[in-house]
Amino acid sequence: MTKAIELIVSLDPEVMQIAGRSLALAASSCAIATLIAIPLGSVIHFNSFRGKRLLVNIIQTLYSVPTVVVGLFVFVFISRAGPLGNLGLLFTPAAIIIGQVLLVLPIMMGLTISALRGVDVTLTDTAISLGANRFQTAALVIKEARFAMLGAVIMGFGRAISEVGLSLMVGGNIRGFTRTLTTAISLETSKGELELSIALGIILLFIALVVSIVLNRLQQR
Amino acid sequence: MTKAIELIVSLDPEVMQIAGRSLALAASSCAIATLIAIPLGSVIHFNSFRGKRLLVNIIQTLYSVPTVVVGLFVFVFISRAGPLGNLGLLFTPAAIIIGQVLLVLPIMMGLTISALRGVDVTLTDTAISLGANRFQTAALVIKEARFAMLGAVIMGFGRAISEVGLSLMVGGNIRGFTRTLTTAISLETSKGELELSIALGIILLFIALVVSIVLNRLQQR
Amino acid sequence: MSNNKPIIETTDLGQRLNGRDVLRDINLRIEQGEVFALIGPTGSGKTTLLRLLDLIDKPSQGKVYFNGTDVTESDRQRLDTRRRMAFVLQKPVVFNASVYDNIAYGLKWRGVSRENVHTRVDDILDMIGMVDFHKRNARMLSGGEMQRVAIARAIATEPEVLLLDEPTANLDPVSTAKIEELITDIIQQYRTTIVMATHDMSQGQRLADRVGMLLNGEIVQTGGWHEALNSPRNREMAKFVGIENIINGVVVSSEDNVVTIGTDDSVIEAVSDCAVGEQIHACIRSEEVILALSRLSSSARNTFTGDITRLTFTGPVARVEIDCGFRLVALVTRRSVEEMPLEKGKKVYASFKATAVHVIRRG
Amino acid sequence: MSNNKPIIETTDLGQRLNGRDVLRDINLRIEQGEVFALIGPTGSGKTTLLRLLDLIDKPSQGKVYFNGTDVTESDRQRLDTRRRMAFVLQKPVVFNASVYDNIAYGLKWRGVSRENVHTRVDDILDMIGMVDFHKRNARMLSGGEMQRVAIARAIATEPEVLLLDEPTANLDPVSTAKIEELITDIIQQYRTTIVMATHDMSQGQRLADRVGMLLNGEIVQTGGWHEALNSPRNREMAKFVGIENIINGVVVSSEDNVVTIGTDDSVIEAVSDCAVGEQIHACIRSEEVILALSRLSSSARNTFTGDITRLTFTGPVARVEIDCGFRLVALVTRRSVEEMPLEKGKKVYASFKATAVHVIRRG
Amino acid sequence: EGAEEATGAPLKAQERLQVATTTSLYDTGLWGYLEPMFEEEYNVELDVLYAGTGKALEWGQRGDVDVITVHSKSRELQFVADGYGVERVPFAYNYFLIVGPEDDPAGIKGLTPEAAFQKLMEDGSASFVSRGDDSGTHSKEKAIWAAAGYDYEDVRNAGTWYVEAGIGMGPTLTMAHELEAYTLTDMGTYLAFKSDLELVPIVDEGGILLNVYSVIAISPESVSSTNIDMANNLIDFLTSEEIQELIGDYGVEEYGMHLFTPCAGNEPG
Ligand SMILES: Nc1ncnc2c1ncn2[C@@H]1O[C@H](COP(=O)(O)OP(=O)(O)OP(=O)(O)O)[C@@H](O)[C@H]1O
Ligand SMILES: Nc1ncnc2c1ncn2[C@@H]1O[C@H](COP(=O)(O)OP(=O)(O)OP(=O)(O)O)[C@@H](O)[C@H]1O
Ligand SMILES: [Mg+2]
Ligand SMILES: [Mg+2]
Repeated sequence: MTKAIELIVSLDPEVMQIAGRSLALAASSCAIATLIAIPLGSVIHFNSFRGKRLLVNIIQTLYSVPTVVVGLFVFVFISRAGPLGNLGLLFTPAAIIIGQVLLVLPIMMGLTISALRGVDVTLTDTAISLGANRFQTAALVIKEARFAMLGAVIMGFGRAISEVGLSLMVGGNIRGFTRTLTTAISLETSKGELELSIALGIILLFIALVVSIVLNRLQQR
Repeated sequence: MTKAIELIVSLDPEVMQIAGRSLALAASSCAIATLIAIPLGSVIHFNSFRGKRLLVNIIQTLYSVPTVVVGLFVFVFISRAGPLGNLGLLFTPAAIIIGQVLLVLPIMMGLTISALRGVDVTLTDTAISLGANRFQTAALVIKEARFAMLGAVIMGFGRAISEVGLSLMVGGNIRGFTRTLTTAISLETSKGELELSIALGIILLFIALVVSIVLNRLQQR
Repeated sequence: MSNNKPIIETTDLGQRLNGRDVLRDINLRIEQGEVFALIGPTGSGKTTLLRLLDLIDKPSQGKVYFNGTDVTESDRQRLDTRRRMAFVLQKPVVFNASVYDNIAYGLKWRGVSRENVHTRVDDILDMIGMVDFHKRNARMLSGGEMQRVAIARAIATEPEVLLLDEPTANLDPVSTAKIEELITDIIQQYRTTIVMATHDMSQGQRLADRVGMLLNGEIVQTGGWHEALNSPRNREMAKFVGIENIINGVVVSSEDNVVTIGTDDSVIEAVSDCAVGEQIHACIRSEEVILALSRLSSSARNTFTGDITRLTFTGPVARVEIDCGFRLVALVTRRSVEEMPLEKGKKVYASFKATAVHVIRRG
Repeated sequence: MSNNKPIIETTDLGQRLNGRDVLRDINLRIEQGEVFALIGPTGSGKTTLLRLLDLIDKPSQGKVYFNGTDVTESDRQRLDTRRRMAFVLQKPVVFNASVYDNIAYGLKWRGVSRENVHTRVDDILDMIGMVDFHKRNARMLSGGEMQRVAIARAIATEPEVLLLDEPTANLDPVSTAKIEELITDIIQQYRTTIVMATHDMSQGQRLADRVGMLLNGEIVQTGGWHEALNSPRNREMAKFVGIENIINGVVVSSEDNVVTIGTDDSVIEAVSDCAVGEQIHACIRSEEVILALSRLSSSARNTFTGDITRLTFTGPVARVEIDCGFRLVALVTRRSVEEMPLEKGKKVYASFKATAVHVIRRG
Repeated sequence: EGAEEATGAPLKAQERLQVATTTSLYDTGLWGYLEPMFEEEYNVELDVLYAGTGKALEWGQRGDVDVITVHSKSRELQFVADGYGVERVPFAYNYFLIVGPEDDPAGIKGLTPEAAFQKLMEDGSASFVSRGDDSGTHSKEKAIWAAAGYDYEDVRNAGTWYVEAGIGMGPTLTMAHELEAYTLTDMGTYLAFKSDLELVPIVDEGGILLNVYSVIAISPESVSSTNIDMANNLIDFLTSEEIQELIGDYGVEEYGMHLFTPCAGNEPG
């Protein structure tokens, strides 16, 4: 605790840089995933088709995908020997974002679907009867489910900022370039620097708390 | 893929044992967390008190807690020098369960609150007017929000079965005792055995799929 | 531009929900500018039909035409057509937003400019007397206030067709009168076509030109109100339109369309083309039954005598139940009750004309 | 055991919601076995009051007594008391479960044994005519069917006090009659105390012994129906109870409680204790206005002449609007219209007694 | 190409070199110490990636890194023989050591590593924690078992005293501490964790404990995109006299002893 407070108070530039990077990466991933998950989740919710139930099952199954597996998957694609090898994405922040988006996407889609299902169907009917097209209906219903949607976004952000296996695998924890709070924590832990690890963990949670408060404020407007 | 199928078809006893252990641990953690999160989440949802909003913020913040940090936290308590050191929990499956419960609890509580908030208040009023006590009201409302509640349980299970940092730290990845699918994956990956890792990942997802389907079936009854 | 196509037409419309045939063979023609009332008992399919007309649900069978165009299938057409209509659902839900925004939604969705939305919503708020409410969250309104918002929201879009499902079920008499006035204004100003489901028969009569009666998912009768109220097709509809006297009997003689009907222990004369021996129901509206303290010499062919068993008042009218072998209900003015005077247990003569008897064959 | 305490009593009850005083100073006494109707315009606070009586919400002020015990605060007592009551909410929501389970919930929650639940639910299903529905998911019912389930669910628990908020708003006339019959049966069989909010004045009269009128969150009047309908306390209530003729005027002379009221261009005689110079509203129920084609010589002190501007029929009665300087509405029977006969544009004499005029002071 | 390099095209993005190093080396902080020097000298952005030996070799094989530094001689030789690496260049060494509880429950103090392992195996009561992750350290452990005359499969299944974890060196040491067990560790990690542990060196002498770190550039014939020139620069850098001296002195300040012995391109021993 004291170490964390020291670190925060002293504004150690390296720690601040790592924290900023963690926040930026997770926020970007979460934003991208939100932009994909909400439309996709809505499309699934608002349409009935064969295999919908199975699709939802599969999405929920992907809640369980370990970060390392996502990491492996992305790695196989972007490593030199992989199909996208010549883009030189491996061991860059971009690789981490790609991985985090993939990791977070099913979670946010699943939670979007849950949130939409929670909204009274009469509300959807009312919107349709008032001439809303699919997009407008979805926008309204999402607005009505705003608390749950916010929960989905925070969950997505939380998953992205807290994951480590993926960042290690495709980011490589390169000092000054792809090191994030979680990879730093894992490194410090493996070096036996437990206090420092806990200090970094507290910084991470502090960021998450601020993000949660800010998003809640935004939602209430 | 072929390797995974080979592994599954050949029913390699060691792999099957690891898979079974992963399932058992995650299912236990998720069950325990459910039993705690649903009542606690309901209590928070159904009561209004000062600081409720902040409490929800904090719960949502804990979505972001990295597994390593939970691992460290548990480690400090159950290591030989820690307050619970003489229970000899470190590097046992019990330690993993304790850690997973702590990890999953805020997620399930937060999603429970989201789910309950999604239910029309008139429904709660109706239950109360028909003479339901707090507990009965909560039970009914939870039943009405069953899809979202199921999502919460699956999310909890998914988080538990997919985490690795925690299991490594307090379980120790001991062969034949605390090795789970994710710790095995991480081990194989560190050895550079990517195919085997992916094969194990597929087995894990297969388990998750079965769990998701089974839980969905249960919910529909 | 002449337009002799009905604005809405349905052919063999049917709807199957969860394995139950909820609607069957609905063939309706609603003309431009017409006000059409849908009546029928609970669960007869009124809401289901309105949902099909508003193109919210797709029918499991049959087609819906709008101005002669088949709009049953194409999603694009369904949306465009729906935007020319408005539907006030039976249980209005309001959006979790201000009253103003609730009313503005339909306009915004149609791409109406911000200023136009503003003027239009202000007008409507004024019309429904809710100007002071515009900033309030609609979720916190009372039942009747919500209903008014729901109606306002629908008419804000100036629809060509207005579909109303029990529009005043949650409203007090004064608000009901206001809404009815609003609807009348709309009808006169915009020649809006209206299809409304209503349980309030008098409201239906006040507003609608034509009525369609639904029973168990089928339209059993369409036509004017007089026909609907006085010549229902079957016993259920008769009860439904408020015919209180429905007496089982058999035709015992028939001459020049005047039949004599034998009931348990009396005889009723009626005008009907039923043949001797047919099992029938004789229906007499209670307001057609005249009461007197002595035998009247009038043209009324049916006169019975009995004791008053019950007397209840509703506003200016009194409902008198008489036991004359069978139970007969008469509706008279409060004033006649006071003048005669009538009271429980008193013996009265009840009479009604043969032409006041509507005969329904028993199936 | 004698019990002279009112079953429900409230003292200075007030409710503040989101910064608005929705109810103020409600002092009510409901006696055991009484049927009490709450009437009032939309938004007047009926639902809010019923929620307080059912102990769903806590009042921001005042107390609720049940059988003489203060049950406002203690959660335990609130639950126990609530279990002796039942409340049918204005917009019934059904649980996402079968019709059977919906009705069984209240019983299960009270710990009734499984067999007893079974018999009781079956009885109720039979009573409301929904035996065939018991396995159906209640969410898929029609509006009226849901309403019936909601009522069934409430009475299944055999409450001592039944609170009803617009219990038949979504029901057709036949179902309404059935539900009213059910309620009447319950009143007679169990001497259940009933408090109901209703917009349907005639329903109120059919069922309730006493009526309380709410206006802007305050009870303006309690008493019998006759008083409520004929002597409302202010203009708004007068309109609300369906007095169609409300004429502004000033008392120009007064003698032995008979006053002469000057309106814009006429003079009305009435019985009132108002003093000369007081600003008043003269209220005349439309059924008190008698129409004739020639000047009647009767005891009616007020006679006006004018042309019929509108003629509408509702069932057995006709509503006649006459322009005699001011607008006067008369309610007569359909038969008199046909016999006289009356038609639009025709000149008629309208008269009403001085005792038929109810005078309200203008505030 | 050469001309372009000479003119140092100003628009060219900062050149990067990716080096994969074994975790034990990284955790000592040696790389953090050398990295800025190399970057300054060659005007290059050095990305230091750490991983187990197996993974580092896999990266090299796939071309994801340009150069690797590892410590598992037989696998390195195989790697070069397979054509993935240009040449194995040893640049420093130290010794593994067997650590354990101070009271030495199995009584192996003073024995050779091979004899110590034999005693552990026969005794079967004192716990031994194995890395179990095919790392360089684990390879060494297996080599000792082999030298002691055992089939490794037999050791694995010998009993609960043989704890086969699958974790890094640090966690393994922690586990040995918690379980009051012996383990085989590299010097750097042990020194880093020493203060938190009640483990002392039990066996630290014997030729088999030799731990050689070598650097291998990835062969451009195997991976065409590899930055072989800069990789060679790194090898030159590591084996330069100046840096060799720095490596030799590294850690004296912090741990009060030498962590590595420089060996500038020659196989020690
Ligand atoms: N939660 C709330 N916050 C603010 N105002 C409220 C809230 N609930 C109700 N109101 C307001 O209180 C007033 C009384 O509401 P209530 O629902 O009791 O009316 P009501 O008499 O039942 O009306 P109706 O006949 O339309 O059902 C209304 O004006 C309503 O807008
Ligand atoms: N989704 C559904 N699945 C199965 N049955 C349904 C469904 N929706 C409606 N029904 C049934 O279809 C019948 C017609 O329902 P509908 O809502 O159209 O009746 P309604 O005429 O509007 O009745 P009300 O006057 O009570 O509103 C009812 O018996 C109802 O239970
Ligand atoms: Mg309906
Ligand atoms: Mg209300």
